Amino acid sequence: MKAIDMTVDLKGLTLQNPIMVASGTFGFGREYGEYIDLNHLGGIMVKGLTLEARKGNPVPRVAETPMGMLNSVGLQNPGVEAFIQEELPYLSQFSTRVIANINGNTMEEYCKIAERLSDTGVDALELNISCPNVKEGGVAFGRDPEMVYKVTKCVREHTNKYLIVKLSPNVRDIREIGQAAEEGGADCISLINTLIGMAIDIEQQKPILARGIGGFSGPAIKPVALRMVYEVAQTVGIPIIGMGGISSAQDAIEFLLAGASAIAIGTANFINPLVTMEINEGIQGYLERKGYTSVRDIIGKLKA
Amino acid sequence: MKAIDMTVDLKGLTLQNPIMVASGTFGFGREYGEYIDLNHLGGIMVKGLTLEARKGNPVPRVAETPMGMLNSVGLQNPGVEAFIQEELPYLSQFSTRVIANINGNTMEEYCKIAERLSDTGVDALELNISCPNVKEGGVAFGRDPEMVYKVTKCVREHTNKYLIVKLSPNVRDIREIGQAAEEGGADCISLINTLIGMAIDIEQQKPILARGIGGFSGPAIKPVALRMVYEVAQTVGIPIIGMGGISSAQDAIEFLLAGASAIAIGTANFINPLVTMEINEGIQGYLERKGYTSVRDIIGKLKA
Amino acid sequence: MKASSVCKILKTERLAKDIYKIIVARPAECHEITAGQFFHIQCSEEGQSFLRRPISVCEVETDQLSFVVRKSGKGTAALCSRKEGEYLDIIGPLGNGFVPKGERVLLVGGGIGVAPLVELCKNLKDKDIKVLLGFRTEAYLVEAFKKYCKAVEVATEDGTFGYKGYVTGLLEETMENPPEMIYACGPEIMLKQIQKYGKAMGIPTQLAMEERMACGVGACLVCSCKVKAGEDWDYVRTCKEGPVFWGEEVIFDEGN
Amino acid sequence: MKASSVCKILKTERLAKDIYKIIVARPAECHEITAGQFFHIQCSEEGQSFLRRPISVCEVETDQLSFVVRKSGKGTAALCSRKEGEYLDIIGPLGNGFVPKGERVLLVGGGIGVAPLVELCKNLKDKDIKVLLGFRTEAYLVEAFKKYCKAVEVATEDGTFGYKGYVTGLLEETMENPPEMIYACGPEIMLKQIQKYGKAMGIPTQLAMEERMACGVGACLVCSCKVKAGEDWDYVRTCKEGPVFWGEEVIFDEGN
Ligand SMILES: Cc1cc2nc3c(=O)[nH]c(=O)nc-3n(C[C@H](O)[C@H](O)[C@H](O)COP(=O)(O)OP(=O)(O)OC[C@H]3O[C@@H](n4cnc5c(N)ncnc54)[C@H](O)[C@@H]3O)c2cc1C
Ligand SMILES: Cc1cc2nc3c(=O)[nH]c(=O)nc-3n(C[C@H](O)[C@H](O)[C@H](O)COP(=O)(O)OP(=O)(O)OC[C@H]3O[C@@H](n4cnc5c(N)ncnc54)[C@H](O)[C@@H]3O)c2cc1C
Ligand SMILES: Cc1cc2nc3c(=O)[nH]c(=O)nc-3n(C[C@H](O)[C@H](O)[C@H](O)COP(=O)(O)O)c2cc1C
Ligand SMILES: Cc1cc2nc3c(=O)[nH]c(=O)nc-3n(C[C@H](O)[C@H](O)[C@H](O)COP(=O)(O)O)c2cc1C
Ligand code: FES
Ligand code: FES
Repeated sequence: MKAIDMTVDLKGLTLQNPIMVASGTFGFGREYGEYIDLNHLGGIMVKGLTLEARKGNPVPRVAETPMGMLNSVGLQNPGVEAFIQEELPYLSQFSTRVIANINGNTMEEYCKIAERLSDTGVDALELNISCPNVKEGGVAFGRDPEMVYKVTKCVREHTNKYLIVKLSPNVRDIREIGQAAEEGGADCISLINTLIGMAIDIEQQKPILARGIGGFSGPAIKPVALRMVYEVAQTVGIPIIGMGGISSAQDAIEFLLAGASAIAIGTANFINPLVTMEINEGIQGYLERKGYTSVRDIIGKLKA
Repeated sequence: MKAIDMTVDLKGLTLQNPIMVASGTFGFGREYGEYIDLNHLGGIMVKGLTLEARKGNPVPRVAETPMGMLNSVGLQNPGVEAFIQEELPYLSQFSTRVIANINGNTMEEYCKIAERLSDTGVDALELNISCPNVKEGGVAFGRDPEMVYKVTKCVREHTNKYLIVKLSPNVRDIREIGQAAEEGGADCISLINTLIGMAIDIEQQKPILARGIGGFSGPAIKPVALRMVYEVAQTVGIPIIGMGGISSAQDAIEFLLAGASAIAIGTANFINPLVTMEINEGIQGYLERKGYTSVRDIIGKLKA
Repeated sequence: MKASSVCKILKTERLAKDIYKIIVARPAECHEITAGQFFHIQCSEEGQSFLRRPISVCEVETDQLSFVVRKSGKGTAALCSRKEGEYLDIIGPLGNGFVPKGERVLLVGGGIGVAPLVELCKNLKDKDIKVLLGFRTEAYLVEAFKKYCKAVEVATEDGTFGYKGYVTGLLEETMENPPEMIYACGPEIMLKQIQKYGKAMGIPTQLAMEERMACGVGACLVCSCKVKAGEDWDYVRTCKEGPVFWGEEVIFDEGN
Repeated sequence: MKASSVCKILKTERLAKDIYKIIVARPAECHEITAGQFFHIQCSEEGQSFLRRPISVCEVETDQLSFVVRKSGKGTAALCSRKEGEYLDIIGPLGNGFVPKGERVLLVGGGIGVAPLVELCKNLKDKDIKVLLGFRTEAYLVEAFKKYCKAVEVATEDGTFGYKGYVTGLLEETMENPPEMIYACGPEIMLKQIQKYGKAMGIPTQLAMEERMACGVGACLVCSCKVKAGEDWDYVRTCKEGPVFWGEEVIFDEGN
């Protein structure tokens, strides 16, 4: 039996397989590196970086919801400089793509971080224009097509790295946001970031999260994510990395069929640290059973 | 022990208790009338009505998702006239509020239905400006504040019935939509209607729903619904009916604390036809245990 | 008032690959149950599968009911793994069952669609009945039919058991001595053929239809079945107006 | 490489109202386990509770581990209802446990916080130890401590058992003969008092902290504990840098 060809081509970035891990759910790789061989991942999207170190939000930062969770980490991270010095060398050892997830409060901050990362070994930048947990700003960027266009364009002009723009689902029409990113010069679109949710402790009569609201992820959001990936795939010409609630090979295959060239796994890592490896095997099993020789054969192949 | 006072006042409409059933999940009451005494409900929001009868969408119309479901009924209904002749007399027997959920393809259609219902025994109109399953239109109404304002105002001018405007969650900022409805003359806001989702059959490599996408409901969406109810409650001065994934007394209490004066139960009826009665009892138990004498004491009482 | 019933699982039994029989204590409130009706079953504890699943009653006794279930996804897998002594939350009986008619009757079942015909066969055991059962390879419930009917014929697609081919291949010989009434349950492709056959022969036919359900009681309108309505067509509820329909009513869409 | 372990439940036992002991076969891959470390446990089959729940190891033996769990919500309720013979999916041991120090040691546990101190008590049994345990009304695990330590004192808030009042009320008498090291686990209010007491007495203290977790392994940053960092403060991970912290590091927020 011939081995399945799992490589995917994101038009400017090739991945040895389409299985990535989502930003903020995998730290800088060290922790899950004790559970899985990072050499077997298609790519690692690191914890969201900002120009300066950030302490993040007060606790509680997490709440469980039916088949999902809310988080309010608030971009706790050591800052881009510390990432480059202390984390990147570790990550660069592995034969996997390293994607820096970048976050700013202003257009200038985005551009500065992008510039700073341009001469480093990161394989790509992922512009997070949608983190719902940062109070000072950020949200506005991701919800307005005009702003998405502008920030993408600005970052595009400050770096020659492969540029992924990560979309917020908390918008009126995800297609117009995807289009704006494409027009702004994105090489690739990743989606979805978290929805925004809330949970209340009825005994204490206050929100569970210290910040009241938080980013909503996990299997519960999969139907929304899949729909949005499908809609954007129908709209843009650049490749798509799909994510949102993926926790099994079946989920991953749904996203590939809907038009994602690669997928990222987030919350599911928390439940099962080996889930990425199991999904990789599961996709291969499916392809074999269906008689395909390459994972590329199913990307976007959804019948009407 | 004193009985708990469960009446709520929606400023122009009083309910004997805050437990309603959501439009489209309870038909015209007949079916669940075999399982529960409809006299014990605060109100019944009937299946969405259109000017003319509608056959609805092709099957499959339903898909299961993690703790949720997608539907693509497509507003199958007998038309407003048949509702008035054949269903309203049945519903009017019960000591519960009857709310007509109205849907149009154009502003004129909304107004015509509202006008037609004005001299009937319905207690209120619920303007559904957000059904995601109607192809010809409707979606645009619910996503744009300007349109929400216009359609609300137009309907307001054509009826003196208590007017509820039901919001779509598929928007950029639910607060501005709520505000637009209030400015347009709504007496009350209900939310949320379904999110939009998709599910794929990976064996057949096609969407499970015949129409591809559908309305996403059930416990999975509760965090989004609760957050939106909270946001709108912070923004508008009119009462709110909260819904989206409520399936237990705990869920219902979360919505009341977040600022909903009443709540509606949808998908949960499908799992447990007696759920409304159990939630009513559960809320009373909570209030007793906490030493309240009226359900009104907890409405909007969330601490920061 | 109706309610859901929580009933004890008295026995579970594997009948064939992926086919399980589940016998539960008959809830006192289920007075009349007609062959062809179904129960809406909470397959698992909260969470694993969310909606209830419609499952036809297979056999009804004074104090027990049986279901025969094919593992085909999450819900049925959870249901098939339920154990004796556990409790099952069921709503029903729901929908309309088969209507007795005629003296010479033919029952045609395909795959898991044979299940609801067992009870029907039992009810009709004093009539002149013939039963045709089709399976992919492994046959099941055949003995259950043989208890009530001598003329049971089996087809398997790969010839493992009985006639080799589709169950509809067994229809031809029935032509010689046509029945007055046909009851059928099985995959859509089989039902289409039975409909055609009944029409061609002028024999009244009842078909047990399947459609994805949510509420199961007629409230949500997701389970539409396309039926004739004068010159026009209409969608009716499989859970309420069905699942058993008259063959001449049902409109099968082309594409499927 | 590490992995999650699926281990057989050997025994479950109710210790008090809402308090259950679960003994599982010790996974071969769990070589070293320190008192104060925790396991991240999948409490139920898919769906009922979604995230894993952190549970301290209560006692470690060559071939088995025990957890003592208080039913306080969905997850722990599911965990407490698991039965002998079933399998439990656990990840661990995780985090940093208690660090042995000094000859005269004091262990202070409040409520379910007594659980991780049992293994610590066992490890320190040759030292001069004193154990103070506080409960609301019903006491549990007291005998387990008595196996390894003669000086076990119990407080209950309502006086049902032992001293009437908070466990911290028992600290006073210890003042006369102060320990060289204090270990504590329990509700935040108790830990705050112990921190204060240790500081006042100049006794090194270790506190086992609790915080809501998602990954349990240090990747998601939701489980922050506020600690001193020079002049400033910082958030560190309860699951990775904790759950056991030195008393002088931890900053308790006022509001809570
Ligand atoms: C009236 C009626 C009677 C039935 N009687 C029986 C019976 O006696 N024995 C038996 O084994 N099966 C019976 N079925 C089919 C059974 O309901 C489905 O196999 C089952 O719902 C599949 O659920 P799943 O979770 O295993 O599959 P999944 O594919 O995981 O289910 C996902 C969703 O699709 C729906 N679905 C998938 N396939 C079907 C189908 N064929 N029919 C209806 N809904 C489907 C499910 O209800 C669920 O909502 C009957 C169906 C109907 C409508
Ligand atoms: C390091 C550590 C060790 C622990 N050891 C034990 C032990 O040995 N025995 C024991 O009974 N309990 C222990 N706990 C507490 C236990 O984890 C919680 O009681 C449990 O997570 C509550 O889950 P639930 O579903 O029952 O409650 P719910 O309130 O329904 O849980 C909802 C969410 O909140 C989180 N949560 C709620 N309360 C707590 C809490 N006190 N601590 C952490 N997360 C919480 C849950 O993990 C879950 O994500 C420990 C906690 C930590 C952090
Ligand atoms: C704890 C946590 C932290 C996250 N932090 C980030 C982040 O820093 N940057 C970012 O772009 N997305 C972040 N996300 C969003 C995820 O990358 C992902 O888009 C989202 O969780 C949906 O995928 P999932 O359902 O598989 O988790 C975070 C998600 C979680 C759960
Ligand atoms: C099968 C189905 C049909 C629905 N039809 C309508 C409708 O006709 N009009 C409407 O305003 N909302 C309709 N809804 C939306 C519900 O009224 C409700 O807003 C939504 O389902 C969220 O609540 P839930 O999660 O409790 O079901 C429908 C929902 C379902 C599941
Ligand atoms: S399943 Fe709801 S109407 Fe049939
Ligand atoms: S729980 Fe994820 S870092 Fe601690």
